[in-house]
Amino acid sequence: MYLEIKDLTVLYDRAMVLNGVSLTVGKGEFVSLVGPNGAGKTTLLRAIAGLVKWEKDTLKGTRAGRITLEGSVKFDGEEVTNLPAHEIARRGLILCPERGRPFREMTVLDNLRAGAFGCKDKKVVSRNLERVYHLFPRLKEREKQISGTLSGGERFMLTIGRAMMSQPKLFMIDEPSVGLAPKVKEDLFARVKEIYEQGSTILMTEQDVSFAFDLAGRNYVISKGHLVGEGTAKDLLADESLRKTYLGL
Amino acid sequence: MGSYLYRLYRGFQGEILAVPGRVIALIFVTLLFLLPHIIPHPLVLKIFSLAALFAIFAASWDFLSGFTGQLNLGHALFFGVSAYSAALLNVHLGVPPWATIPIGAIAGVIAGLLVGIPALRLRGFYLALVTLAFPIILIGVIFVFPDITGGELGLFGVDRLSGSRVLDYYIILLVATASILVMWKLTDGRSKIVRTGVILHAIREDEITARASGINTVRYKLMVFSISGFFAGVAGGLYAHYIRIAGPSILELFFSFQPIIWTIFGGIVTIYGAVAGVFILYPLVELVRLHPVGEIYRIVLMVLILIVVLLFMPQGITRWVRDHIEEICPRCKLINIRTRRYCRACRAPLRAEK
Amino acid sequence: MVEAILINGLVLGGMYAVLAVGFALVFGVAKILNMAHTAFYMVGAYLILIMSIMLGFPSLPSIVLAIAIMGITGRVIYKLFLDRVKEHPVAVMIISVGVAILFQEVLLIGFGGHFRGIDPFIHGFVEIGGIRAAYQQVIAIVTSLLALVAIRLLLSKTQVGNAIRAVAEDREIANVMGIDVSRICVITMGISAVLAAVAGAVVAPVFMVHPLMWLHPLTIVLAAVVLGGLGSIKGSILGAFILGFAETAVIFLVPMGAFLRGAVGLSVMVVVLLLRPEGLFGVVFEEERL
Amino acid sequence: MAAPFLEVENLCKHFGELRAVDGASFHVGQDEMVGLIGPNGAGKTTLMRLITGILKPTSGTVRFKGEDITGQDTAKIVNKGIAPTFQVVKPFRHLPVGANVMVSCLCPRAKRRGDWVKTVELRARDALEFCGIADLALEPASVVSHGDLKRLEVARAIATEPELLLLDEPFGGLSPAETELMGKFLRRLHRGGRFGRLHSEGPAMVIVEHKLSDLMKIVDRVIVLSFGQIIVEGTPDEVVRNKEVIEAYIGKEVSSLVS
Amino acid sequence: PPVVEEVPTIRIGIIGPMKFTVGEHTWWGAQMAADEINAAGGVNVGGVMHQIELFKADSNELLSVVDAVSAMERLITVDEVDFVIGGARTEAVLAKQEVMADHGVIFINVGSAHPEQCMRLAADYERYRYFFRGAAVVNSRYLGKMIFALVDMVAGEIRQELGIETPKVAIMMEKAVWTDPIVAAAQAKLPKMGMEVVGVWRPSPIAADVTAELTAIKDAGAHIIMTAYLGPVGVTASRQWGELEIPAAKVGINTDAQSKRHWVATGGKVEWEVTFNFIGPVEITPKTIPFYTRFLERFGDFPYYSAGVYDSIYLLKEAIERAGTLETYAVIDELKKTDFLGVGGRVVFTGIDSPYPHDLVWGPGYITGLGIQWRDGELVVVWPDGRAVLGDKAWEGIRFEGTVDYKLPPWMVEFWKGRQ
Ligand SMILES: Nc1ncnc2c1ncn2[C@@H]1O[C@H](COP(=O)(O)OP(=O)(O)OP(=O)(O)O)[C@@H](O)[C@H]1O
Ligand SMILES: Nc1ncnc2c1ncn2[C@@H]1O[C@H](COP(=O)(O)OP(=O)(O)OP(=O)(O)O)[C@@H](O)[C@H]1O
Ligand SMILES: [Mg+2]
Ligand SMILES: [Mg+2]
Repeated sequence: MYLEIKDLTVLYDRAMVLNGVSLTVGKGEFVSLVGPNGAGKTTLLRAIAGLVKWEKDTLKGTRAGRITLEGSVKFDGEEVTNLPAHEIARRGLILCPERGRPFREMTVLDNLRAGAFGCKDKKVVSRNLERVYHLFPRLKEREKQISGTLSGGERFMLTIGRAMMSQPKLFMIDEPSVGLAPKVKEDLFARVKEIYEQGSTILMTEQDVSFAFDLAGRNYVISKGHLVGEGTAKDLLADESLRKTYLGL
Repeated sequence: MGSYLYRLYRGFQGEILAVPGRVIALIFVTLLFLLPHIIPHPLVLKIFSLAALFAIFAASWDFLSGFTGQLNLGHALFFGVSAYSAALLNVHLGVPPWATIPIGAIAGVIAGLLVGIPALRLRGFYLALVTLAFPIILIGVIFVFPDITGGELGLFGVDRLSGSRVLDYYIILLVATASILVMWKLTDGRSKIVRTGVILHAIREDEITARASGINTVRYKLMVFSISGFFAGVAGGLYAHYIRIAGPSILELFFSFQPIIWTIFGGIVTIYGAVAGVFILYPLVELVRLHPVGEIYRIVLMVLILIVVLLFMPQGITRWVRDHIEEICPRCKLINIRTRRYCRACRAPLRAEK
Repeated sequence: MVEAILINGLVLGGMYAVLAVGFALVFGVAKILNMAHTAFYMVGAYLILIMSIMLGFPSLPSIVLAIAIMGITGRVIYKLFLDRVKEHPVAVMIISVGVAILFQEVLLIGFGGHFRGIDPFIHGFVEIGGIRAAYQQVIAIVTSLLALVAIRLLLSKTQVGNAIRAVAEDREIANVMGIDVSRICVITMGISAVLAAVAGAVVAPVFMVHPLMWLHPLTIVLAAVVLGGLGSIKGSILGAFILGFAETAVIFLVPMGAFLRGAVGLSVMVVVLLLRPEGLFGVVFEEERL
Repeated sequence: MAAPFLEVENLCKHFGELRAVDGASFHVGQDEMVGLIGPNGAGKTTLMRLITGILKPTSGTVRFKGEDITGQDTAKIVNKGIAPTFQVVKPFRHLPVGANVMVSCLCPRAKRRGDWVKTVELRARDALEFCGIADLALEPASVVSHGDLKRLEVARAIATEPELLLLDEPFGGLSPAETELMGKFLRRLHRGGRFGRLHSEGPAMVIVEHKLSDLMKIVDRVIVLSFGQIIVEGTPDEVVRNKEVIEAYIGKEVSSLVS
Repeated sequence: PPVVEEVPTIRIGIIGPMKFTVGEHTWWGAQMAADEINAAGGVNVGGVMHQIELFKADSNELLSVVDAVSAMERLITVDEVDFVIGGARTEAVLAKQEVMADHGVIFINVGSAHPEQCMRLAADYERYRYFFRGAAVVNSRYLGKMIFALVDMVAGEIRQELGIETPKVAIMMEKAVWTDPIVAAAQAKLPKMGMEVVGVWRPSPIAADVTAELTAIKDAGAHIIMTAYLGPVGVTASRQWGELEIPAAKVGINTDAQSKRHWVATGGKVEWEVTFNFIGPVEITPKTIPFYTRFLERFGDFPYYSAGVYDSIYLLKEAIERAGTLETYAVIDELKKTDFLGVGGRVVFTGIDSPYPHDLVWGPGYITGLGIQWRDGELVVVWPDGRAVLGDKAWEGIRFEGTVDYKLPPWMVEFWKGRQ
């Protein structure tokens, strides 16, 4: 398995956020992660990306730093559980965070260049830049704008574009469609599909279940920190209780 | 009557005795009040008088910068303005201390407003630098009018607070206790009586959101500046009458850093942390001085303690200790002593069980 | 008179600019409020003093060595003291104040609170229209401009520069981009400590060397950086020159009030900030204006 | 059409070259629920910010209940009865969720409208319950998930007892079930009445949203903004079928939007 | 075995900013005096020889006045000293006077020269009578007079050497209360002395750069820079003056220039500067040269504050011996009668009816102070030069053995010679 997560448990102080989650993503797979608000989707992605550990380290000595992180994350056959977040990112496990968090005081272009931090080859960088601009022409228009002044939707575009700049091997996208106009959203999913078809592996959380199920080959349903379902869209939709309780369909 | 007393006792037992932090505070305050009877040495009284006075000063910084996030790097201004006003009135006009200190505090309020009004448009480091500039500018002004201000000599020959050392100590201690209680109440976010606490927190967290919630942040910020100025002013007035000189040294950069150092060391955004910071660091350094070697290395020692403590307890010593002796109930958020297994109110388990 | 103000202001501003440029990187851009920055300048000056005067090394090697040592010191200080608490900005501030005081005390105990001096690169002065400026002061101006160009190139043209800004904005996200936050901060501190040591070599010979010499420049560099606007190197340099001109103007226009130069310089800063709350070149989001 | 309630006249906001809002004029009636849609960067958020005084307009006027409120201080406007939410959530991160809402309950307007001393906690709680996050009341906002923060935004806004609610993407990040629930709640709030101790006089609403299918179910009228200008105004049905709108904004799929 | 009754020591507290030059010198001077006295058997109090025991307290007063007050309190209440000697920053000394008065302990101030400290005695003698101005320290009122004498000497040289009849004077004194009257007096008096004042510059005592002031002074065509510095600005001023070769003779008070370190600190740029000093390598009294050389040998620096401390301890010893007791008021009474020939001159205190009680009598035949000039790394004494001072004949003939003639800076001579 490309990404293999075993018994991942995250406790913030004493609040159990993830409770023994195990999941796998195969190379070249498109997996989606769905579930109600507060289920722990974001936390799961953050834990994989090493951000939970980072949080724990940086907040050492304070109440907020009392975080328990157990379980193991294996990526491409290697244990990455205890690697620092930037190391994980360097191996190609890239997280595109939710709510669009650009580096506010930097221009759009500088944001994108920051995304290409690990990439030494100038040609590759400019090729990736082309790709991002192709996907979001709006960003090219706004190349010189300070990204803190972008509109909400533009910010999401930038965040996704920035993550794409770092040439993810395994791309974790947290709720890519929030705040995007329907047309752009459509476009985005087409692009994500393109990226996927070009050989990336994708793990995506998404509220818009129908979209997610359309795209993904396999889906996980998570609720209150537990995995409650797994399978293809068809399987999941067939399960009446799952559909009602967790998917709201 | 009897039942009332009983209820009072139950409240005391439930609200104070059950929470270790509060018990420690209670013991500490009691000890302070008994100090002249336990150790009647004049030097000790002097050290603790000054500590109590600086505690007001540090707490007033925490009130302004900790709670409202208005980072003030020139807090000495309020202290200095008040000390100078009190000294001026006392030296030139012979006004007695019981009047000069309140008037000095009012002067602190005015200084607070004078800084607060321009500060309304500024935030973060920009605000910090503007506040830092004010006391330095004031030193310049003081040197321009040496006839009134005494220039580098300061205003000397200020009256003594009272006739006796012990009385001085009690006056300062009482004023300090009262001031700190008031500040603590004003900032208590959970208080059901005074609601300013939660608003101050809100302004610190996000001023724009506070405005969008209909809070007139301008008014509150000015209020905070003036209250902080008031209490720093109280400390300044006491200082003038205790040291009996108000000189430019109390406006220097380092004097502004001191309350910040104490507060951060003790624990920011707590008020009591500022107090604890002063009462730990200040006497410690002074007592180390008694030894000739300690005298040389006292500041090195203080700084090392400061750094080490902050490295391991980045939020300050009291907050670290609090986190280690108290447990907040995950359900009802009530404070419990660490040794309990279930919350004293809602009986929820305090420890996670797998 | 006017040319005297211009030349002297330039000379003073140049020295302030050399002091400020390293701070502009570490505080202005990387947003690490390292109050020990001017203490680094002081230690740099002392290192040069120890090596060139006490140990009798020739001056150039001692300067180079001092700069190298400071580069390492800056990194070590960051690693030891600041890295752990980088999420708590006030703790960073106070710890760095602590570090500065520590330097001050160690120097006081070790060398006493005496005034000392280090030799300029070249003794003597140039005379322009009857106005004299020491060679060392001219060197300061040139150094500040060189440093300005170098840092701007670093920030705009290199990945590390981009990463420094990214880290300053959002450490968490920087991590996800594969940026090693600690390493970037260490590099930043290293560069800024080097620049502080350069200031020690360039500025200290004009001023003087003693264990409290860090306090006065601290206000200057803070004021210069904030005046120029956080995030902007050229703003900081401009801020330094503005302070220099303001102070010089005071001396020439009201010689009796020459002692007010610092106060006037800071007042100029206050006024500018009241008119432009984000400093001269700072970034502001209009919806967040207060 | 009822008496003029919110009137926006020729409002412009230019950021240098960029005309984010370019001469927008519209009005909202006292009993209306209006949807505001448009492509990304069309100027919707900017328009909302102009109304609430967070941004000062380049030109144009905003009138609320006949009074000119253009460019007034946000707090003042909120106290007149207009409550905004933010698209990018901005909670008081270190305060409990309950206290987040309590701050709104403490604003002069809310105080005037209630016996605040005794019930401020309870009323904050009602607002939370209304948005379905009462169980998080004691948790600090920094630990709350994104979707719940969106709901907190709405709770914070309604706690000021507004007459006009300006909601910027209230459904953003909500799961389908919760979106539906929230939509229903908004509808109910709009109709007015009693919810626990919370009394609603039925505020008018302007909702910015990209989740068209959910939006169209609840609004009476839709305004479409593109490049800072209002291009179409009409009922949901009309708008969704409008060619211009489809081209600029919706893309291909239409049928699924209208029930 | 016979019971040996232990003789208690005389406890003297030495207070000062010990990490700084002032405090260091205070301590050195005290050590030297105490060691000598103890080696000679001690102090004879009513027939019993007492040893002197020194207690060192770091007042840190340059940084914190509160620290100074605590240090004073500690000396008195913990170390239980009988006398306190020391003091540097005026603000701190004034605060320490209060502690002194509260406890009634004799306090001899050797570092700060401000007249206010003695004027307080005139206002409230009861309370502050424990205070004495230490030996060799000159009340800053008299300092002013001395500067005029020095300027007059320099002006004479300029007239003679350069042929400039009315030399132009730039007044450049740090902004402080103690210099304010000097500045005012200079503006009034210099024209009467045949000089022209071209401007007054008042840098801050802690200014780190005075290039602009020096430029302006040169611009104004000054021949003399009349200075008064206690603060660090003195170092910068010397250094930059020498570096820029400002063509005006620098004369006045520059306390830091009294130390040997100043030469190194300024890289020798202080050469040709003239400053007031308490003591120098001339025979003020027969004790001076031996003390000077012993001190230089032992501590590697020229004595300055230290001379005052040294003398103060000796005159305290004499007062105690005369009183025959350590009782405070008896010692005060004897101190008042002091007429002591120390290393810095003849020490006599002013009476209680003077506007400055317990201050030092200054003038010919008493403490005079010296004018010293830096030449080639050495301090030479150039004043008193045996001439009348501003018409005061009493000074005529006062010229200590070893005094040399004043010389103008060579670059200055060169600059003005070319213009004449
Ligand atoms: N730092 C934290 N401390 C304590 N609890 C936390 C913390 N971060 C998240 N949680 C809790 O963990 C739970 C899961 O949060 P998470 O953000 O992962 O949810 P999510 O599935 O992404 O929800 P959404 O769809 O709303 O974004 C929430 O209930 C939240 O309160
Ligand atoms: N302060 C500013 N400076 C410059 N441009 C700005 C500023 N604020 C907004 N803009 C620009 O104005 C345009 C309108 O922004 P606005 O946030 O109103 O869009 P929106 O309609 O809300 O879009 P979205 O649906 O993506 O949230 C955007 O293109 C944005 O980049
Ligand atoms: Mg999420
Ligand atoms: Mg928007």
